[in-house]
Amino acid sequence: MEILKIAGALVTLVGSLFLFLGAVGIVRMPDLYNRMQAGTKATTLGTILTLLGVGIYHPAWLGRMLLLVIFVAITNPISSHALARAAHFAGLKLTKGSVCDTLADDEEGDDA
Amino acid sequence: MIKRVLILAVLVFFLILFLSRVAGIDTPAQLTGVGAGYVDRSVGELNSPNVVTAVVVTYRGIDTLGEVSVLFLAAAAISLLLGSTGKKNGKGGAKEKRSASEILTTGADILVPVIMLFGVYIFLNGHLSPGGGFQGGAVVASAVLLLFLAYPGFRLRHGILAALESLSGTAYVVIAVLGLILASGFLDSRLLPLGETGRIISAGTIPLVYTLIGLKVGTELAGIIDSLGGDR
Amino acid sequence: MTSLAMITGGLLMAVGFWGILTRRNLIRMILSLAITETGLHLVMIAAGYVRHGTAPIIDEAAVAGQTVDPVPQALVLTAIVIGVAVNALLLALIIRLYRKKGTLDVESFGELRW
Amino acid sequence: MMMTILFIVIGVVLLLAALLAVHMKSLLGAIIAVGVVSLFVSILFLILGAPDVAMTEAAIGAGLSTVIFLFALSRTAGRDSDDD
Amino acid sequence: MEKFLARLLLAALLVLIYIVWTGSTDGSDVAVMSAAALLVSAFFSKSRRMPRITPVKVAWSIAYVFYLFVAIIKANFDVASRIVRRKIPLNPGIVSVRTRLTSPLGRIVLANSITLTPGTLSVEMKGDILYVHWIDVATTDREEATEEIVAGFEKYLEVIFG
Repeated sequence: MEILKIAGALVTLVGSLFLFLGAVGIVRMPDLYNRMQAGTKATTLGTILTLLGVGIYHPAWLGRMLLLVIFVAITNPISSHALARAAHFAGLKLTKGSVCDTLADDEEGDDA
Repeated sequence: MIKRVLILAVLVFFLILFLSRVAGIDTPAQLTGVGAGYVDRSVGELNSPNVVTAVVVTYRGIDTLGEVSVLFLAAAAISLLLGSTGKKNGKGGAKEKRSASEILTTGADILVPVIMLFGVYIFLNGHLSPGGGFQGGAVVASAVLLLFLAYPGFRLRHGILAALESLSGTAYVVIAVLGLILASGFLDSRLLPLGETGRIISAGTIPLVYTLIGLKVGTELAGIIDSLGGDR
Repeated sequence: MTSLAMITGGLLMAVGFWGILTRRNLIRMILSLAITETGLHLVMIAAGYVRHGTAPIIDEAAVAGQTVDPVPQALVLTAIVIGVAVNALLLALIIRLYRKKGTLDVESFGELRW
Repeated sequence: MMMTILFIVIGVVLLLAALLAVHMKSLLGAIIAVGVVSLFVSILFLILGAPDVAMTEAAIGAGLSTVIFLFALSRTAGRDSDDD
Repeated sequence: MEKFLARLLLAALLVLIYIVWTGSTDGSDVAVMSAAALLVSAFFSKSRRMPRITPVKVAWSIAYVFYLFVAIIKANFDVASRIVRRKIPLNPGIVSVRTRLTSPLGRIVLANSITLTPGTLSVEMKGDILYVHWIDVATTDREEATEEIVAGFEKYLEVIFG
């Protein structure tokens, strides 16, 4: 019983560590797209681990937490995709050192 | 500038007045008065573990009826204010909206039924766990909002919306009046058998009334989103 | 805890009133009104708090007489919903005004001044 | 004791977000700040033993209300935030 | 008929989610929620054709979940190793890749997986071309990028949603 509680707390701690890393990444990255990269991955894993930790801590809630994990895994990438897409259409340029922007090139080709 | 200093002085005066009344308050160690009465009677009388639900739906049910009507009036006024000038700027909308991406559309198709069912779950379990008609209605309205975002051309069918809205309102009042006739008072929930604690079908009419409130709040909030969000 | 929550709520209300009275953009005035409402809700909930109180849901875990007061909660529950409807109504009025005048500055709506 | 510290921390964040909402230059940022205020207040409600109210505040205050403000902002083209 | 069956399947799925969520199998509760699920699926279902479920697909799905989870963890350590440097190593750009998947469900799973794996973020999907923001562009050629980003997932998804 006691070991389950410690394990759950540890998993939750690791999850919050990843969430913190995501926050640092959002501050340090140069443009929106790179920020979304750091933000999405870190928050997804961080939230999943936090929920799993709660599920291990309270074994009765494990089913609920697994459902929430699935929900987060579906919605989080969709929302970051929608944000990145909207930013691109709003005309947000990539950061200076970027190599290529195939989407913008193709868009111009469509308009011409 | 002088205006701001004056405003600041007045605000600080009222804040000090408020804080001097409040700062010394001791947290009571025990619940007393009306609240304690409701907490004591809620399970025995109405079989509703969630006391807040019992207060909202039964003990103070007539207030809730009034609040729901205020909500209806606000929704109607908004659609009156924004809906009428529709046809005039047909050309203004020439800047056509970009259709949502396939990923968002498919995602919405998957998620909308789940979110809807979650809203229904919240308002059906209002008497057992935290939740109820208002929260469930908000969740249902947010599912409609997701449909709006995924399908920019999406329009609510106002006929169905109005029918559902008025039907649930009428049913609410009918149940309230039936309580007056068949049980001991207006909106008395002991119209139906109280049932076994912890099941959805228990606590008399509470789940029924909260479902009606949930439908009403959901349709009204969806209507507000529709009239504010659609660019007509 | 009660006084702490009440102080927080009171300060929130003060910030909201400051916004309503000094800002000139209409949407920002409504935002300040929303902050004021939130502070008021916090004060009302704090008024019903009991030391070490549990949520007013009666099950095995709840001790008799140790639950918090359900009445302010019921009032705030409906007040939040009404608040958002009223905010939406105000915003609808603002949209109409904007269509008429093309601005959100409260100073330019001088017809109603007395 | 833990709860009191948590309460004070959240309260400070709340007041900062509220001040930001009133004094920020960009209206969009102010709307987000009001959403943050709603979200943190819902945590305070949970600490004060009001899960029903916390749910309502999180769903309506932080969710729908923010969206309604954003709709109004987009319909008034909102760029001329002529605050001083 | 097929539409009707799809709706029924959706309702059954919703009831299953409800039972897992509450952990209650009491008859009256499940009956009430089944009625609600039927109503919801009657009004809000797009009635897409559900993929047929076979044991092979289930096995591949489980393998895919593990594959994806490993990829997510790798992605997080990738991000972590980038942001702790003094100067973040970046070579970003948007490249296009091609997918062979046709079922909408498979395509959304693919897009989400790409977003969750190291250094890539799906920005736009047009037909079978997928535009991906890549944090460390190795190649701008469409075919090579496809090989690099998509192929690993497509191997599984073609079986699961094929």
